[in-house]
Amino acid sequence: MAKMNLLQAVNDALRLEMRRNPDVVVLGEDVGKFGGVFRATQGLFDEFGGDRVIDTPLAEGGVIGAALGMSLYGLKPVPEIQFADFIYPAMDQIVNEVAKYRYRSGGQYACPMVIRTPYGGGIRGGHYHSQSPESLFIHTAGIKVVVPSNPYDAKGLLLSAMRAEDPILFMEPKRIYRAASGEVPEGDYTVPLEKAAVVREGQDVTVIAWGAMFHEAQEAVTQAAEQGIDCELIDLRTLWPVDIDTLAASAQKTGRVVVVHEAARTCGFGAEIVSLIQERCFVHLEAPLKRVTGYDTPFPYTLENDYLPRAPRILEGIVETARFEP
Amino acid sequence: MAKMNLLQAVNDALRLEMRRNPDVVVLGEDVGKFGGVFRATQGLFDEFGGDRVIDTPLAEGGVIGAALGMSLYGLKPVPEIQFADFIYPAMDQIVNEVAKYRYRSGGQYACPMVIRTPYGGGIRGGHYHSQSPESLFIHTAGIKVVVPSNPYDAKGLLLSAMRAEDPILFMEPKRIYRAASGEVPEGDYTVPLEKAAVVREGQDVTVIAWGAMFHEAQEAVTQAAEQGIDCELIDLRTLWPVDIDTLAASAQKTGRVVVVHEAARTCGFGAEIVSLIQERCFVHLEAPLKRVTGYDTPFPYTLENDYLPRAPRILEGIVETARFEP
Amino acid sequence: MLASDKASRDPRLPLKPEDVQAPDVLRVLRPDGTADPRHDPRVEQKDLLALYRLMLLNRALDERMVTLQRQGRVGFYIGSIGEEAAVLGSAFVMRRNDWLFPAYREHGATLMRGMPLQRFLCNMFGNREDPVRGRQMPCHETWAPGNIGSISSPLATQLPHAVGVAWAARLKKKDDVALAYFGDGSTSTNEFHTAMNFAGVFKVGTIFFCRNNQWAISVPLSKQTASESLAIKAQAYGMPGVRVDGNDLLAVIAATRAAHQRAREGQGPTLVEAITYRVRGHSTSDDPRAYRKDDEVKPWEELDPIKRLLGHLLHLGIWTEQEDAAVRKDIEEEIREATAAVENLPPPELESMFDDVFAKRPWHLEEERQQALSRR
Amino acid sequence: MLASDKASRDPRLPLKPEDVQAPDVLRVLRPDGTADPRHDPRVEQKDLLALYRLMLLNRALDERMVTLQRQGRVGFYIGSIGEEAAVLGSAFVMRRNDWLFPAYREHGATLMRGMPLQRFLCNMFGNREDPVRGRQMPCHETWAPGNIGSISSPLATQLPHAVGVAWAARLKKKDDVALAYFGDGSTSTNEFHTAMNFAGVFKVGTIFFCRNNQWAISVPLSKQTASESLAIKAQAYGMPGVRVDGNDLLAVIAATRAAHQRAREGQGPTLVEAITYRVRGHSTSDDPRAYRKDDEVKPWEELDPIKRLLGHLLHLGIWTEQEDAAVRKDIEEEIREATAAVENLPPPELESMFDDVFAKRPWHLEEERQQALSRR
Ligand SMILES: Cc1ncc(C[n+]2csc(CCOP(=O)(O)OP(=O)(O)O)c2C)c(N)n1
Ligand SMILES: Cc1ncc(C[n+]2csc(CCOP(=O)(O)OP(=O)(O)O)c2C)c(N)n1
Ligand SMILES: [Mg+2]
Ligand SMILES: [Mg+2]
Repeated sequence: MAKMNLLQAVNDALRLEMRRNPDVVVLGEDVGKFGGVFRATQGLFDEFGGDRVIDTPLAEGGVIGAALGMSLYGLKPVPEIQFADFIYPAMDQIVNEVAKYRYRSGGQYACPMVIRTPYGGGIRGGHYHSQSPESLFIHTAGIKVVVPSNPYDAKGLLLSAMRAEDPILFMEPKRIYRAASGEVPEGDYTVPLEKAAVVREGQDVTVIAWGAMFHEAQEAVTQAAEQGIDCELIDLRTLWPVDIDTLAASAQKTGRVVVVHEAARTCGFGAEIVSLIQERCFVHLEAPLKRVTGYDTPFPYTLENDYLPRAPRILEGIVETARFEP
Repeated sequence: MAKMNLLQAVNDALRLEMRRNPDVVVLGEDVGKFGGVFRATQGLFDEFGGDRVIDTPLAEGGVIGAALGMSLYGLKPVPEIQFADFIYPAMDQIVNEVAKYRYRSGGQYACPMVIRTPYGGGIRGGHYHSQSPESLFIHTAGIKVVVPSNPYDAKGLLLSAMRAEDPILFMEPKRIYRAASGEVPEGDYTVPLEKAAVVREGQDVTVIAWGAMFHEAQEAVTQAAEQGIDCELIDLRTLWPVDIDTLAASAQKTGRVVVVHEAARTCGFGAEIVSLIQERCFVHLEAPLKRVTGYDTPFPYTLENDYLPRAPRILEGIVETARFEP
Repeated sequence: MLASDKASRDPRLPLKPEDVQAPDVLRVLRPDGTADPRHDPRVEQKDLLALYRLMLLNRALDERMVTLQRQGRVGFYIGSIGEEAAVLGSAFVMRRNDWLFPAYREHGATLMRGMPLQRFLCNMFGNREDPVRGRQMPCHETWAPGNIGSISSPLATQLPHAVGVAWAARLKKKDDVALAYFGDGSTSTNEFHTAMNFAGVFKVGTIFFCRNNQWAISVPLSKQTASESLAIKAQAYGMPGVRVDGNDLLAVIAATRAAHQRAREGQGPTLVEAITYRVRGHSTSDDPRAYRKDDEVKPWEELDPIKRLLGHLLHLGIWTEQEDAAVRKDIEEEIREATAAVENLPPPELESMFDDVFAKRPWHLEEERQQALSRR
Repeated sequence: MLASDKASRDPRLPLKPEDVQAPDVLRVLRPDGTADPRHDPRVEQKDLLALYRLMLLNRALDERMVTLQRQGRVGFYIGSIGEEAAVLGSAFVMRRNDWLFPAYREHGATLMRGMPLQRFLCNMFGNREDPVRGRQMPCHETWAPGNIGSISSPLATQLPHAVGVAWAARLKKKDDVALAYFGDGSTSTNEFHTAMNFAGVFKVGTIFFCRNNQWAISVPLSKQTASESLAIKAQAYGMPGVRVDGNDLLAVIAATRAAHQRAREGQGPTLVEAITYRVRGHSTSDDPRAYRKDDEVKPWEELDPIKRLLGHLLHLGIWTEQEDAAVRKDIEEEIREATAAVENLPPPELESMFDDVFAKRPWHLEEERQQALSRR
């Protein structure tokens, strides 16, 4: 075991897998000598050389498009999009190409890859260094979406992702790159994809979160406990395909659900979770399913802490949901 | 009054507004001499000339980006994306630029425009001539989304859109470009944005639809009536901002809701509608809110009629929802 | 101070057949049927005859499919009439281990690389034996055994894939080359720029093969770019750009060979601009009379690549008019038989719709599949 | 056959200061402080002095903001140290009715076009008087009264906007010109290609002004493109591309003037490559020692644009060392005062977060606003 923060855990996973699998290549803007603007790829260029740790020209569509070709040829590319906010120039390649390649070729080809990207607010990044676009990709058939909330999961999920057969969007909560730290095994291990973690069991309200907001939710859950509200706290880890059994079981037990995310509310992933749960657990529900989310505005700079659904707002949502009487 | 199909209604609106407002320009691939691959802009080149009806090079991002600049300068651009499936090369311009320009400039600038695009399946178009990407844009703060289902609305809504102060994505259901036909006033009139139409009042189940699927829903509603199920049928017309009052009032009355869309289910706009309604009408609900939608696969060619949520599947959803007993 | 100051033709005018005779355009086949010995790629006679037969097959197939589409038997068709030399000449140069990324007109290349005609036709009908399982429109065939990439409607998206493949080959110490086809209109796309730039920077073995057929649906080349030529765009990426008479099979082979050799030897990518002309509509959905005059088309029809190769074969004395008539009849028959064999195959099974989204079906697709099946 | 066959420098090597002396690079200021009369734009003396002062202000502002950022008083800063001549020389040419689309280093241009220093600083603090209402990061100022477009982090997205503005002007029978700034790295983006191509085809009055500072964060120019130069990329779009010594204020003015004249007169767009060097880190978030050696930087510091202009002013005898020292002190004071005046202004009001998403607040934003306010 070693103490690592989330960034180090990502870096460790990349290094281990590159040692284990010579087909893994890392590519993106500034990922080489510099080791990435957040230093997630630090040291990889020195260890594996410029053929496997590749600084690309400034074009996200080229990064993903070339990665697709590499993948067809049998490499396992791990492209990085420097900030999730800059993923749109690659949108066509991701949505129309990567996600559909297996399907549209009748299964003749596949293009597994792990697209890593730091996402989310809370680092004073304003409109373009704060976005959480996960729901756009969840809506896209053919790509999976994974978000770790702690170093242990980050390493184990990333290792799983790099061994998976499908394209995966691996979104890293940059706000807690350094703040989230903990014990992480030094060698190889995996955390299963498509399994949520029930981090706290409880009887009254199910609270669902992921990434950086998981920690806000956790804080709110602790405070709720002080008010006598016993929450079940779920960290999704894989957003899609979501671990529906865990969600449904919990919602059936508590009958009350709060979903938290920092993306804008409208058509955010919260809406899908709400819909899935009410479809499955209707008769068990004792309160409206509650969403506590970012607002439907671009992500603001100065007021970012008001924009983000932080613990106090989540607590409010929990209390409202717990107290709801039809 | 004149008999027009939906395509002619769109064409008529464009022509009328170009006559009325010299600042309106139409631009896109093949919109000029050819009049568009669906002929929506037919005759405009001849009437208004190449300065106002502009064939562009083959780059959707350039079409939208240039339109933004034109809008800043005081023109009212009406760019066309030839198929909604090809909107992704313009994703960055739409999501990061057009939608945020007013906000991020502190209101110093605005870039109203109407982005027209044919969308949806049912024309044997396979993966890339069938998509319904509305939810990606509904998730994006700063752009409105409008979808007509008939010629009268198409003309009236498009005229409203071209006079609005915000960027609007105007999605045209190409499957019914010619099939939907009806009486349309010949001169100027508008249909209000952000107002749904209650096309049929009913007591048992609220059915919500738009675009081409509205007609499938209507057929299902008629068949349901034969089985004694009295549906309230709502045509959204503007998807976002959605006419929440109309939806909530209807859901409160019926307590049972079916939402229909052809986009894939997961994170489709149906999820948002479900969430909004259950947040507002929880105590009135007598059955789970039901989504009848496209499947979570890329849009298939041969099996498109199985993919689309056509009347029989909608009817099934209506019956299931009507009969649901907690 | 100006980087560009040499006199040249006005890019705002359409290309004329005479322009193909410009000194910077590689030509081999002369009007009299002889080959310019300076550039003749010296293709073996049996290959020449095979290529000629394939051009005829390609042409006959295109004509037949358009007819089937008109008869409502096929949903859509997009072919390469008049562009067969560009497609087949370039594909001919590529080795078995090389990769091809077609746009959507290169069915001849797919057949050359081993896709059986019947399987190709299954794709036309989108039936159960369609290699892409009826999922895409006709003319979006995929044939992995021939290293043919998956065809996508969004234009030019295959260009960075061809870069990635050639790049990966180099990283794996192979000399495999990847060739991507695209049209003149596609040079305006994001992906053209990105793929060319990446290929230039990383010196990968990709051949960018542009079928400059001078139209993008209704938009003529002169409205697509103001550059002097398409080949000149290569300079922006530090790679050579070559122009070739795209209706001249031998010239196409010669130009592609040079590019192929560069690629194989690690000298990097090449842009090949094959000048040709789209003598028909864009696809079965198009009617070109709405935007261009027939008399613009006529002179290009004179340069028909099949006629020109036939002239050469006759000149060489390795082919006769009688053989020609016979083989054309054979081909018609071959297509008719293959069509008859597959036209009535059943559509894909409903449950197949839920396969291949992912390697394994997750719960939600399993659920949707069950629902769909229960409805049957 | 090859479109590109002339010998040239290897684009895989970094540019050296000597390269700026190449014959195709426009220079005016000579090492001895004289101006090359062949290209001297003959700027009026009062304008020269004003430009010099603005360069000093720009430099001092950059230095000061970096300090404030280190002290935690400002969240982020990105400046133009060493690139002032490129920014200010080009902006100087633009008329009041023209439009500027900055990347994010052109604060000097914004100030030149009338944004009060205090308002600019309000943007640094993201406070209530920030013209963009605290919504964007520092250095994303907007100033509509000066026809300065809104700054966006996504690179090069402003390029098609500049095309659209110039195009619209022409459609409205105006001769307004739009100039867009961007970096060398940004030439790899989708939008560079698209905007250049549209501008070329429609011959719009846009000036593409590339600050080639040779770095894109940690990625050097040599890894960004394999082309011989950036200016040469203009050929791909049928427009002239010019190279200019970007640290030479007079040369930048001369080159931009020529481009401006073309634009105004309906002759179309120009690409200007201003060769300069990013002598500091990319922004306050960067540490360049992680990827480049200091001794690469040194020779470029010798070419500092302020030093060079000062040499010229002294040579002309219109400026003295004493005046120089005094004005530098004034500027420090001006910045200090302006900072003090705005640093403690309150943040934007919570409810302002819900404005300007649309022209009017729809129900959902009204609802969210109410919820947010009730929580206060
Ligand atoms: C991204 C994208 N935009 C628009 C289209 C619609 N479209 C299909 S083919 C075509 C013209 C293509 O022209 P070109 O690249 O010259 O190829 P050609 O068909 O002439 O071979 C257009 C605009 C598309 N398929 N993809
Ligand atoms: C689309 C996009 N991708 C990535 C980034 C992250 N990024 C910010 S600045 C920068 C380098 C820009 O280099 P260049 O264009 O040369 O401009 P310079 O900063 O040198 O002036 C990068 C990669 C971004 N802002 N936008
Ligand atoms: Mg073409
Ligand atoms: Mg730079």
